[in-house]
Amino acid sequence: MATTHAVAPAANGEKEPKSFWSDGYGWKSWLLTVDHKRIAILYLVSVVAFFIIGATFAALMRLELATPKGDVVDSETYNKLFTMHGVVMIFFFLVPSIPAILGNFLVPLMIGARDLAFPKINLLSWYIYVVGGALTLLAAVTGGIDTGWTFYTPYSSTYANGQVALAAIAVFITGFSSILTGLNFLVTIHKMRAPGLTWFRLPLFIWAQYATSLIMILGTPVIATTVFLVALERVFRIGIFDPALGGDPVLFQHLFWFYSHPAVYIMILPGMGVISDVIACFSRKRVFGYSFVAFSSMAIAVLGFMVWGHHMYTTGQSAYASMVFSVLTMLVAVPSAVKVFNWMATLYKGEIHLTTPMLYALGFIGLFTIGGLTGLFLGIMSIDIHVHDTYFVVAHFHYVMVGGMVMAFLSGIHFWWPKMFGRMYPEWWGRFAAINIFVGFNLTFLPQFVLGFMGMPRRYHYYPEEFAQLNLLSSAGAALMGAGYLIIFVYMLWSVKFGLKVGANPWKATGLEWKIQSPPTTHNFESIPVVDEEAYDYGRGHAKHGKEASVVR
Amino acid sequence: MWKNIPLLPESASTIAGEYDLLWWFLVGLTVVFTALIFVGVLVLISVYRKTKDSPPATQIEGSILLELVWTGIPLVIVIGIFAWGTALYMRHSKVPENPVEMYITGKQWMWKGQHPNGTREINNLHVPVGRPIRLTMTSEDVIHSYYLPAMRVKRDVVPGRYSQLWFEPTKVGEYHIFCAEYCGTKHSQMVGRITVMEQDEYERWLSGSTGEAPEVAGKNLFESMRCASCHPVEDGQTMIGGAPARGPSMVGLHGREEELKGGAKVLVDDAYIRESILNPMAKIVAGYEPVMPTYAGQLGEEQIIQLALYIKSLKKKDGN
Amino acid sequence: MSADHSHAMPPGVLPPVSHHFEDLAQQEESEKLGMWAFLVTEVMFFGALFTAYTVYRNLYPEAFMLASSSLDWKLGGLNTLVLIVSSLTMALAIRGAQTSNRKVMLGNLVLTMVFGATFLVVKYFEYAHKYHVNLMPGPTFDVAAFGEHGPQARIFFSIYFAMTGLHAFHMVVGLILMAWIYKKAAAGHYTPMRYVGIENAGLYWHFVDLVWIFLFPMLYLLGAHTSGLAGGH
Amino acid sequence: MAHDHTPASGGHGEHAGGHHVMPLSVYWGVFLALVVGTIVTVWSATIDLGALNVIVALVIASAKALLVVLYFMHVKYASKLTWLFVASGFFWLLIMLVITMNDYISRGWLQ
Ligand code: HEA
Ligand code: HEA
Ligand code: HEC
Ligand code: CUA
Ligand SMILES: [Cu+2]
Repeated sequence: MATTHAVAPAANGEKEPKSFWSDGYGWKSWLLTVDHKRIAILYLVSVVAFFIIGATFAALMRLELATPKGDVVDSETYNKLFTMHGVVMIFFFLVPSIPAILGNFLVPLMIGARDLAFPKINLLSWYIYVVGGALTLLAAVTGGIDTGWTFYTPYSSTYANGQVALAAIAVFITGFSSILTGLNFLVTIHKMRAPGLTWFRLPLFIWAQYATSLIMILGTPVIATTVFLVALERVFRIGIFDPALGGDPVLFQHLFWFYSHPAVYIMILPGMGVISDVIACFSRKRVFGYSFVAFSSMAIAVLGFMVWGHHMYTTGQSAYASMVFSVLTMLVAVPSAVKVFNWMATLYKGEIHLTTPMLYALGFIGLFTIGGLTGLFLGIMSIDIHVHDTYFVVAHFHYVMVGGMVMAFLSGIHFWWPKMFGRMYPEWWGRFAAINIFVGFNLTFLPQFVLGFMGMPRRYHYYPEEFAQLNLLSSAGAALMGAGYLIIFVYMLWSVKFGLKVGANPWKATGLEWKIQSPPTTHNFESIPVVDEEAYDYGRGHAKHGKEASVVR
Repeated sequence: MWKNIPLLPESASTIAGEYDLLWWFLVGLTVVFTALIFVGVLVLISVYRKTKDSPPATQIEGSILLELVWTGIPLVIVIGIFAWGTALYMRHSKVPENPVEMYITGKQWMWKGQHPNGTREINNLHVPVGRPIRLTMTSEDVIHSYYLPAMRVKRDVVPGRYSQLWFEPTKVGEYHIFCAEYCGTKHSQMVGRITVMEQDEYERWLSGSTGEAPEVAGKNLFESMRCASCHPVEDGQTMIGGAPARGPSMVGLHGREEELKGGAKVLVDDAYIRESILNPMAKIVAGYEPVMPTYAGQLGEEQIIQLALYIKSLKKKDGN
Repeated sequence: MSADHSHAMPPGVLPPVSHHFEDLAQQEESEKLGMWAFLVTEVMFFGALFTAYTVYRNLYPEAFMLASSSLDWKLGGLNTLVLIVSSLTMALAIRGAQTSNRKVMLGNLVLTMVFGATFLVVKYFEYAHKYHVNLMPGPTFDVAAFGEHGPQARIFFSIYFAMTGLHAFHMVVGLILMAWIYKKAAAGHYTPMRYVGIENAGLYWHFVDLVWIFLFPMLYLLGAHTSGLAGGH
Repeated sequence: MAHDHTPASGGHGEHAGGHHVMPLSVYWGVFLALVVGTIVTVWSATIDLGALNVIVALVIASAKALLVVLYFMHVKYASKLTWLFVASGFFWLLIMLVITMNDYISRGWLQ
C-alpha cells in the first residue's frame, strides 16, 4: 500500500487512458449516469452556474450601493436582488458546493468503495436540485421575490408581492436533494468502508462529511415543512403565522432557524474537512490531534442544533430563552477554536509547500477566525441588540461563508482538480488569483464591520451620506474580488484541455483516492483495497524525495 | 477626505458607555486572537517552508495537554464574555422609575409617534434629555424594528403585540431612527430623526404643537364605541336606569392585579387592555359574564392606545 | 459499524448483488440503514408540525378543546384501529416472507392494502364533512362557528389538516409502495434469504401507523373531558 | 455489528444475524396491547384529570409507539446502530420541542 504511484506526466497528445470520462460520450451517458464521479461533475457544472448567477446579483447590488442614492435600480428591484442573491448563494451554491461536488466525488474513493450506497438516489438528488433551481429562477423571472432569504412572516405570507409561494415550493423541493445526499453519505460511510479502514483511519474530510450529513437529514425536513406552511398560508390564509389571523409570526422564526442555524454548519464543516486534508498534505504531516479534530466536527453538529435563538434576541423572545441560547452559542464556538489551533499545530515542524490549495487553506484559517470571533459578538445578547440586522452581521457571515467556505471550496477544487480531470491548472495563476481574492475579499467586507457598528442597517437600498465612503470602498473590493474569480474560471477551463497531465498522485498525498489513476476509472478500484495504515501517514515514504516528476517535491 | 468621515457611531444614551466598553473589549480580543493566528501562521510558514535543505517533517501525533489548554482557554473566555454581556443585558432591561411614556406605531413605511399629551409626529421623535423614555410599540402590518443606533437600542415591532424599549438620552442632538427589520419595498426609507432637547425646550416644543390629548380622544372613543354602556368610569356609577354595570369598572384599573375566572391573577397593563379589547374571551374577569364583544377590525392600533391611555387616566380618587 | 467485508462472497449463489457492493450482507445492511435514516428524516418532517401544535395548544388551550370536540372521535378511533390491524397484517406479511410462506405473505399484503384504503376512505368522509360545514381553513372558513375563539380554532384546523394531510399523503404513498411490493412478492422476489424490500416497506408502514397513534389523542380527544364524547356535529 | 456474514450457500436458514423470525404469539400480543391502549386512551380522555389528561394520553401513545417500534419494526433484535438512529430521531424531535417551548413558557419570567 505504501508504494507511490506517481508517474511521469504523459506527453500531451498521447492517447487518453481509460477513465470515467471516456466511459461514454453521448448526453445520455451523462444524464442517466449513476457513477458518483460523473454526478459530481454534473453538480460541479450546475453549482458553478448558480454561483455565477448569485455573483451577478452581488455585482449589481454592490454597484447600487456604491452611492447612497438609489440610482441603478429601484427599491423593489434592489430588494429582489438581495433576496435572490441570498437564496441562490445559500441553497443552490454553498450548501451543495463541497458536499455535492467534492463529497460525491471523493467519499467513495476515500473509503475504498466502488460507488455510494444508492447510486440511483444520488442521480435523483441531482435532478431534484435542478428542478428546484429551475423553479427558483422561474420565480425570479416571473415576478421575483422580495422577502429576503429568511422569508419572515407575516411579510412573506401576506404582504409581499411576487412569487413567494413558488419560491417556497422551490426551496421545499431542493431540500430533498440535500436530504438524499446526506442519507446516501451516512449509509455509505457506515457500511461501505474498505476492510481495515476503521473510523479512526478515515480522512478528516470523511468525518466532516459525516457530521454534515447528520445535519442535513435532521434539519432539512424542518425547513421543508416550514416553507410549505408559508406557501399554504399565502395561498389559503390558514392563519398559522399571520397575527392578523391569530397566528404567531415568531413561531416561524423558531422553525426557520431550527434549520437555518445548523445549516450554517452544513456550510462550514465540509470546508473544515477540506482544510484538514490540505494542510496535512502540504505540511507533509499527520493532522495534529486527529481525534480532537474529528470529534469537534461531531460536537459542532450536535451543539449547533441548540443555538438557533441567537438570531432572535430582538424579537421579544423571552430573556431566559435568549440566555440559554447565548450560552450554548458560546459553547459551540469552542470546538471551532480547537480545530483552528490543531491546524496551526500541524504546521509546526512541517515541510510546508505554499501551493495554491495551501494558500487558500491558510487564508481560510485567518478569515474564518475573524468571521467566527465576530460571530461571538453577535452571540452576546446585549451586543447583538445594537448590531443585529446591520452590516456587522453581513460582514460576519460573508467572512465565514466566503472567507471560510468559499476559500475552502476553492482550496479543495484546486487540490483534487488533478484527480478529477487528470490535468493540472497553471500554478502561477492559481497563486495569483488566491492572493487577489484574499485582498479583494478583505477590502469588500472589512469596511462592513465598521458600517455595522456605526449602525447601517442591512437590506437598505438608500442609506445616509455618512456611510458613503466605506460603501464605495466595499464596492471597489468586490470588483477586485470578482476579477479574481474570473481568473480562476478562465484558467480552470483552460486546464481541462491544455493543462499539464499528471499521474495518480501529483501531490504525493496519502489517502486511497491518490492510489488509483487520475482520473479514476468508472469502478474506481480494480479490487477493493485493504487498508493497513493510519490516516495522513506522511511519515511513511510519501514525503521522501522521489525522482518522479510531480508538483510536490 | 478621510478627516470628516465618521468611523464610530455617536453615543448619546446612558447605556452607550457600558455597551462600548464591552464592545471594545471584544474588538481587542478579536484583534489579539486574529493577530496571534495571522502572525503564528506567517511565522510557521516562513520557518518550516520547504527549501532545498530543510529537514523532512517531524510526525507528531498530538498532545492531550495542549488540547486541554486550547479547549480550556477559549472556554473560559467565552463564558466570561457571556457573563459580562448577560449581566449588561439584565441591567439594561430594567426600566428606571417614572419614565416618559411614548407610543410608537410602525406601519409600512413610517413610524408614528404619540406623546403623553397627544402630540403626534411621523418619522420624528422629540425627547427630553436626561429622562428615561419608554416606548410602547406595535405594528399595524408586518414586523418592523425600531432602531436608535446612537442609543444602542433596537427592538422588533411585532404586529399583534406590544413590545417595549427604553433609553435615557444624555446628549442633545439629532440622531437616526432606522427600521432594522426588512419590511418591504421602502424598508430603507422607513427612517427618521430623533431629536434630543433640553427639558425646557422640549416642553416649549410640546406646548407649541397642537393635538388632542390622547385621553380626550380615548374618552370620545369610549363613548362612541359604546364601551360606556357596560363599563362605569366613575366610582359607584350605575348604568342607565340604575341597572348594575355589565362590565367591570374602569376606575383604577390600570396597574391593578385582576382576578380571573378560575382563580388566576393578571396584572393590568397595556398589553392586557389591548387583549381585553381585541380578544375579550381570552381572559374573563371573575364575577362577570363573557358578554363583551370583540373590537378586532373596528379599532386601529393607535385608537387602542388612546383608549388605554384614557383608561389609565381614570385613577381612583385619593381618600376613597 | 462493521467494515470487515474482507471475505469475498462466492459469486452467483445468491440473488445478484449490485455491482458496487461487496456482498449481499453489505447491500442489505445498507438498504436497511438507509430506510432508518429516511425514517429519522420523517420524524423531523412531522416534528415541525408537532412543534407548531404544541406551541398553539399551549397558547390557546380552550380554543383547541372546543375545536377538537367538533372532530368525530368515533371515526378517528375507528381509523386508529384500522391502522393497527394493517400494521399487524404488514408484520405478518413479512413473517410470511421470512418463513417462505407465499400465501401468508401475499394474503397479508392484500389485507394491508385493504385496511390502508379503508383508512383513506374514512378520512375522505371526515374531510368532506369538514368541507361542507366550512371548517376547512381558507376563505370559506366559518370563523363564527366558535364564537370568540374563531381565529384560534382556525389555527387548530390548519394544524389538523396539515398533520392529517401529510399523514394521508404518506398513506397514499404507502399504498403505491405496497402495490409495487405486492408485484415483486408475487414474482417471487422475496425469499427467507433476501426480503429487505418488503421489510423496508414494512418499516415505512409501521412508521406511518406510529404517527397516527400520536395524532389521534392529540387531535380528536382534547375536549372529551369537558364536552364528553359527543363529537361529530 | 455482531453479524458474522457467513456466506449462506445452501439457500436455507438465515444468512445474517439480523433476520430474526418472531413467534406469531408476539405479533398478536402486541396487536392486542395496541387495541387495549387505544380503548384506554379514549376512556381516559373522558375523565377530567386537568393537566394530567395530556400526560396520560401521551404516556399511553408513547407506550404504544414503543411496542410498534420494538416488535413490529423489529428494533428489539436490531443492531446497536439502528437503536442509535431511532434514538437520535426522537432526541432531535425533543430538542426542537423543548427548546422552542422554553421560549414560550418563560416569556415574562425575568423582569
Ligand atoms: C458558514 C456559515 C456560518 C458559520 C460557520 C457561522 C458561525 C457562527 N455564527 Fe453566524 N451567521 C451566518 C453564518 C455562519 N455563522 C449567517 C448566514 C448569518 C445571518 C443570517 C441572516 O440573518 O441572514 C449569521 C448570523 C449570526 C448571528 C445572528 C446575528 C443577528 O442577526 O443579529 C449570530 C449570533 O449569535 C451568529 C453567531 C455565530 C457564532 C457564534 C458562530 C461560531 O460557530 C463561530 C465559531 C468560530 C470561532 C470562534 C473562530 C475560531 C476561534 C479561534 C481562532 C480561537 C479563539 C476563540 C475564542 C477565544 C473563543 N451568527
Ligand atoms: C454563500 C453565500 C454568499 C456568497 C458567496 C456571497 C457573496 C457576496 N456577497 Fe452576499 N449575501 C449572502 C450570501 C453570500 N454572499 C446572503 C445569505 C445574504 C443575505 C441576503 C438577505 O439579506 O436576504 C447576502 C447579502 C449580501 C449583501 C447585503 C445586502 C443588503 O443587506 O442590502 C451584500 C452587500 O454588499 C453582499 C455582497 C456580496 C459580495 C460582494 C459577494 C462576493 O463574494 C461575490 C463575488 C462576485 C462578484 C463581486 C461578481 C463578479 C464581479 C464582476 C462581474 C465585476 C464587477 C463588479 C462590480 C462593479 C462590483 N451580500
Ligand atoms: C356588552 C358589554 C360590553 C361592552 C360594549 C364593552 N365591554 Fe369591556 N367588558 C365587558 C365585560 C362583561 C367584561 C368582563 C369579562 C371579561 O373579562 O371579558 C369586560 C372587560 C373589559 C376589560 C377588562 C377589565 C378588567 O377588569 O380586567 C377592559 C379593559 C374592557 N372591557 C374595555 C372595554 C372597552 C375599551 C370597550 C369599548 C371599546 C368595551 N370594554 C366594551 C363588557 C363590555
Ligand atoms: Cu419597517 Cu423595515
Ligand atoms: Cu446562527
